[in-house]
Amino acid sequence: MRAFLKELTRSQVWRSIFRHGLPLSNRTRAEAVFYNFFLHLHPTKVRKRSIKYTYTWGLGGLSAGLFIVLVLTGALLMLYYRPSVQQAYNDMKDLQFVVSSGQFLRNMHRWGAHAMVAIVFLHMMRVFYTGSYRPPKEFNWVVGVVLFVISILLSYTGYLLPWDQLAYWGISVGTNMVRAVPFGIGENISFVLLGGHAVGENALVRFYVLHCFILPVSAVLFMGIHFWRVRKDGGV
Amino acid sequence: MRSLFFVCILCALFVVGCKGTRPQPEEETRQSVRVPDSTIQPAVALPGKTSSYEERQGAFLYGKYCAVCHGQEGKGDGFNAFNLDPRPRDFSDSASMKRLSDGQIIQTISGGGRSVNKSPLMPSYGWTLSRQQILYLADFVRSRSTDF
Amino acid sequence: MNTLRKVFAAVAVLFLIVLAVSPLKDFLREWKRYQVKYNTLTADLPQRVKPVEIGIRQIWVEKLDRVDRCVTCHVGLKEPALKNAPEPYRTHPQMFHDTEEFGCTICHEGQGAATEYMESIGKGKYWDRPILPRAFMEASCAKCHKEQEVPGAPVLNLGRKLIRESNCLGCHKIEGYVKQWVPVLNGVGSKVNRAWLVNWLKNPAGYAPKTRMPDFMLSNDETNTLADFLLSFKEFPAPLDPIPARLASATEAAKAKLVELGSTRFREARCISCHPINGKGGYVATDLGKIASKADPRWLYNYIKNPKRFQPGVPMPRYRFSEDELLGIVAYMQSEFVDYDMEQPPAHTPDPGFFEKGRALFNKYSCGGCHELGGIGRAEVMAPELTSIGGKKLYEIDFGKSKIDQTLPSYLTTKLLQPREFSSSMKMPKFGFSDEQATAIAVALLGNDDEKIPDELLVRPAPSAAFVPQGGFGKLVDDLACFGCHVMNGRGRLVATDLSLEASQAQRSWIEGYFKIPYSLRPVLTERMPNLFLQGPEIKTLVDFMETSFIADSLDRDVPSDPVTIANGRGLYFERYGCQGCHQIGTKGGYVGPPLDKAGTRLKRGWIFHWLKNPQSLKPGTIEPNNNLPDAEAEAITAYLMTLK
Amino acid sequence: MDDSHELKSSFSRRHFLELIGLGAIGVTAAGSIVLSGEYLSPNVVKEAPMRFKIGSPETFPPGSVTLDKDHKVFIVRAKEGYFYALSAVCTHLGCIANWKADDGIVACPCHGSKFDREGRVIDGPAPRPLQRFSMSLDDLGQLVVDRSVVVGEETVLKV
Amino acid sequence: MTADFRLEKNSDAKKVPRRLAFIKGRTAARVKKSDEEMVMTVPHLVVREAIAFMVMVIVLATLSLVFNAPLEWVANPGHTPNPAKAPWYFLGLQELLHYFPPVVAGVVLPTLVVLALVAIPYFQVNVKLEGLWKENRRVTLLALVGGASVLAIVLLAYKVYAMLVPTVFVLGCMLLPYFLRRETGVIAWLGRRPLTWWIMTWFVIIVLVLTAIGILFRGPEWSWTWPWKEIY
Repeated sequence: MRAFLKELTRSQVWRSIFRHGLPLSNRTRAEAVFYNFFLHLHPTKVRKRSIKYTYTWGLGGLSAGLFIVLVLTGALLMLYYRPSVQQAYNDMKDLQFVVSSGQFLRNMHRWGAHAMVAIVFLHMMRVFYTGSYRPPKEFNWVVGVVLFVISILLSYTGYLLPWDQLAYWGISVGTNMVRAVPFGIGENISFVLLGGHAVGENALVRFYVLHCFILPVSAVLFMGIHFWRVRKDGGV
Repeated sequence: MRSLFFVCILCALFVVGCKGTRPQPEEETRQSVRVPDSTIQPAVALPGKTSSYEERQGAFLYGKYCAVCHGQEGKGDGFNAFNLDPRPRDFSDSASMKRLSDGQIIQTISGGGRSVNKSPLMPSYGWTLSRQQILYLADFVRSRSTDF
Repeated sequence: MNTLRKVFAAVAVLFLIVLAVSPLKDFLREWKRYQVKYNTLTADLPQRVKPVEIGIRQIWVEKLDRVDRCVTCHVGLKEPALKNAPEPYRTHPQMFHDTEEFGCTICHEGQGAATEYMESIGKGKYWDRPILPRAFMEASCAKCHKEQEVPGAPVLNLGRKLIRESNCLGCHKIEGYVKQWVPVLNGVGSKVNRAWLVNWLKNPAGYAPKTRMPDFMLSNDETNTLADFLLSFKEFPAPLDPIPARLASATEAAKAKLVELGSTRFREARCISCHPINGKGGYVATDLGKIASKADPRWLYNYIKNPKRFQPGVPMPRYRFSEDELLGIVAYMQSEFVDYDMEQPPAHTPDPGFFEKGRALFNKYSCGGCHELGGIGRAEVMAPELTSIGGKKLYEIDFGKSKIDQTLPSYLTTKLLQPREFSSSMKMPKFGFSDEQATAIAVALLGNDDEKIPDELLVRPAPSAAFVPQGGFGKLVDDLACFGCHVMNGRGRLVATDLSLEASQAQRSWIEGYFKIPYSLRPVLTERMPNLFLQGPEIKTLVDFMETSFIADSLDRDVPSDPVTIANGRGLYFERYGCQGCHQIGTKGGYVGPPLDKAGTRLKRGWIFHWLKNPQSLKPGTIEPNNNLPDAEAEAITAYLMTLK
Repeated sequence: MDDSHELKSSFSRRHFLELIGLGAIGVTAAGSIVLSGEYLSPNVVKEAPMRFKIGSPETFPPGSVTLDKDHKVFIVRAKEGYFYALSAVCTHLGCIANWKADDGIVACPCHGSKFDREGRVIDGPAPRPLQRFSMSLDDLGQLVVDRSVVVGEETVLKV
Repeated sequence: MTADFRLEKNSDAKKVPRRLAFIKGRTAARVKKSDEEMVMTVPHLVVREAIAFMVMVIVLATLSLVFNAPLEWVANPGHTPNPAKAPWYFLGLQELLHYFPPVVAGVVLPTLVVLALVAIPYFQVNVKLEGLWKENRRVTLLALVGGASVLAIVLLAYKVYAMLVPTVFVLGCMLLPYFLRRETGVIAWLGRRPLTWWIMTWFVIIVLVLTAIGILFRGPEWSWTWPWKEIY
């Protein structure tokens, strides 16, 4: 068994995939950070002080983690969901009653989405109170604000999709706030957003596309910038 | 890997079972089975609400087509019975009803008395009533004799 | 670092455990236990029952866009061996509709998608169509069956009839119903006396047990004001003729003679076919048991003389009474139908503003919705429309402080029985329905659903025929109010015969004779044809029209009348088909059907032939069986019957 | 699972803990994949039922072949009056075959397979005769076809 | 700029790989000290991240196992529930709409908030992190009381007690160190807070209070309802 593992880890195929050995010595550990796509966001070494949980409370990392959970559960949910007025609600019922683990995934997605809004807000507060937005990280703060807005919009657009009373009227109330923008601009924004004058089939499809494609892609883009900046400005 | 996974599931079951975070399945079953009828019954009680759909259909058809001769209770004493010779059958007479098979009853209703070599005074309803209606009637007629 | 390792290991194991609970929860779903139990239950049965394969089962009804998973637990719906098994395994009753074709929730309601008990019966928190209690099941028939009489749904039919007869239309808008005739109140001040009116308003059923007038639960003040208001309308649209002075000045002996004549005519005219006397008799018209204590004799005299002059549209015939006969009937009523126990209301001085206040009350209770009075129509604020009441969501219902079951059926039933249960400010009157009647009406209302049913599944009502007979016949039909009891070409109320094919059925001479002296073919019935005392020319007009209009050439048929055929027919009548079981000839035979004594002079041969071939095609719902006779046999029996003169 | 150099050192407590931690994560990951597989395979599908009613026998005149499009099945009534149900799905590549009344054959539009009214292959690439499904009469005298039960060529329903 | 950045001459790749410059002076506090103790990212940071992630998933999964995501009646455009509430994170905004004209509450205020958030790092005043009362105590007091009075008048005019009470509370906390000078303890700590800190704290408290009111205390017709009263 051990001989086999040894052979395996030394084979050309294995080494073409993993360019570093098992991270058991400082050399291989550093290599892991260099060569691993997921780890290379981190420096090879970090300050001992900054890895304490109480230093940042890990809120940024948790937001990213939640985003991953939401993407995974969301992708699975999309397989059983059809964004149409006739079907959306029935599909939710199917998820609840007949799909294996369907209710669990939906719960994860729903509660995760709420948690995301809260945690991103807390992250922002942490950054403010620790003064971590000061130069040269001013712009990264701005990116963070954009990400905060995106995560609220993600949660908001997802709110309509179950097509129940809660969703329908929650969105109706929300979009009516947009109408308050003066000079007819609000009317137009709301018209374009809903694809009509009231929440209906068009609105559902639009929110679906926003929720499943446009907003997540923008979020990933801004998260890339955000992480890159953190790293460049000397963060973990 | 899979067997290990299921071992872990079992562990999880044990842990969860101890903590009681899940509603006890056994209890739930008993509750849901035992929900008394009254919760889904109206405030108003209908007479004969316990009778099944088939019985009500049978009773309705019997009342319309049969009772004039065979009597409301099936005792062969309808208001028209006294004009008939032989008298209509008494369905509450379990001794004679026992000798009749379901098939014979259905045949008599469908084909009339003549089709079972009995009095032609019993008309045939095979072309008037549907097969389904005749089945309801046969069941209803059968239910007139109690100790079958 | 070591602590970190411990934490890491512990958290990872917890991570694994928590994530493993979710499939476990799935694995222990409620329905699975039902299926396992089904298999153990059926394994013990003497009959061989196929065990169910564990898994969610469903009926998908594409045309109704429904998915019903009830069959996941109700696995034995089609298994005859489980006829007496406990729920959820009991066999489903054999129905006209197959469960696999229509699913479950289209009739039973509840949540078809659900696989848990509480959710599936719709008692979960967020389902607006909970399962229909068994007593209300027939409401679901009405989703597709929009026809007048739904086969196999007596409760629904009763409910619809009650809605029509109780004139719910007076206050509510309900599509598919038409308003019934109700007395017009113009001139009511000269028709009735105050004592009666006050008693009537307070408790209509106390005066006439079969009345359709509901109890508005008026207070004493309201009753008095309303009575004052109504009594102020003394003018009739047409002037009342005075009662000939003879009645007042007549001697006792002459009076007795008049009463005698009136009593005879009252019987001959068969008034009780329509009018009950103290609750006994017909149900179509007003109770006459205490009429003398209610109506002014002058009004009675005028009304019987020409009912439509004072009550346009009333389904009462204008009898061809002579003046003596009219006087006699009024005198007879005056002497016979008195309410000696009538309570005299206490003396009362009208409120100076009684007219305005009374008018307001009249409006408040929407009296104008049913009764016409000086052009005052329906109240402006109407009661809720009931066209789609069955689709009302639970969260839209205000149960007030009532403690009843929070379901739509119990809401409707309670509302019908105790109209002011949910809020004392409601205006709905009390109709005095029995529990069964209230349930039936609730069933019919629940059937008024907004459910979208595909067109091919709908059973529409027969288009209501707007048959308006013209000419002399039309005038007579109107005058004699034939539509009150007879249906002609789809119009009218079916108390007696449908006359649409009368001339194909009966011979002219017989009809003429029947108009002169009506007799009943079926003595068991209460409702009988009244003697209208028609004149020769009137009868001729009626029969002439029938001969041209109420006839179908397709029912004409020549039938051989040779002795062999007749003998053959006689044999078939008595020996093979046992017709004497129900029909009398001479004094022998049953009296379920009409006697055939003089069939040869009464009926036409074509009619007899076609009737024998298929009775239900000529009179839907008749209990005369279809014997599937070959033409030759039908001809033979016809030939025999035509010899009975 | 280890570098040879590390393996020589004693299997210490901390390695054990690491192994447990990583193992649990591994099991969870693997379990999640299994679960996802479970999630992805639907427990219910909206498809026409395998057992269905097609009406009373009188609606099919003797000698007729009727295609039930919804259920992809030919209801064949022989001249002698008995019934059988043939699958309308061509055994070649699953196209829906048609009944050619003029020639008295079942022909597949895709690759020209031809079958006789018993479902036997006459011509074309079809490898097997058309499947024959079980037929029965229910309590109310309605014909019932069960596509989940395939019967032999000799099985017919006599009414 | 030269004061802010210092080139690292002996750049030791093994110790601090690929770092070219240190930032100093007007920088984040932690950058100032450059010679801290360092640990390897793998495993120290990665394991902690994994633990944090797993704990989060555990909490989330437990929550998901116990509480089902809400699914109410199917949408019915013909019947508005009473009260009709937006998602919880917008309830603060919805609460504002209850008080102010739509343009103010729905457009002006949110826009200002976002702009203010964006502008935070560009405020020079904020960078010094100096206590509110360090210099110009009189002027600060006058400005503070003046500004607060204007705000209070506006809030009173619209009867926005939900905002007025937290505002007065925060103002009180701000003024405490002015009147009660302490060297240690809470009051001293408050005294060291800079202006931006106060503004942000005031904002956060307002958001929390409004959102909490929107979630918990609003019943039919958006009237004040205690959360323990059942809403039909």
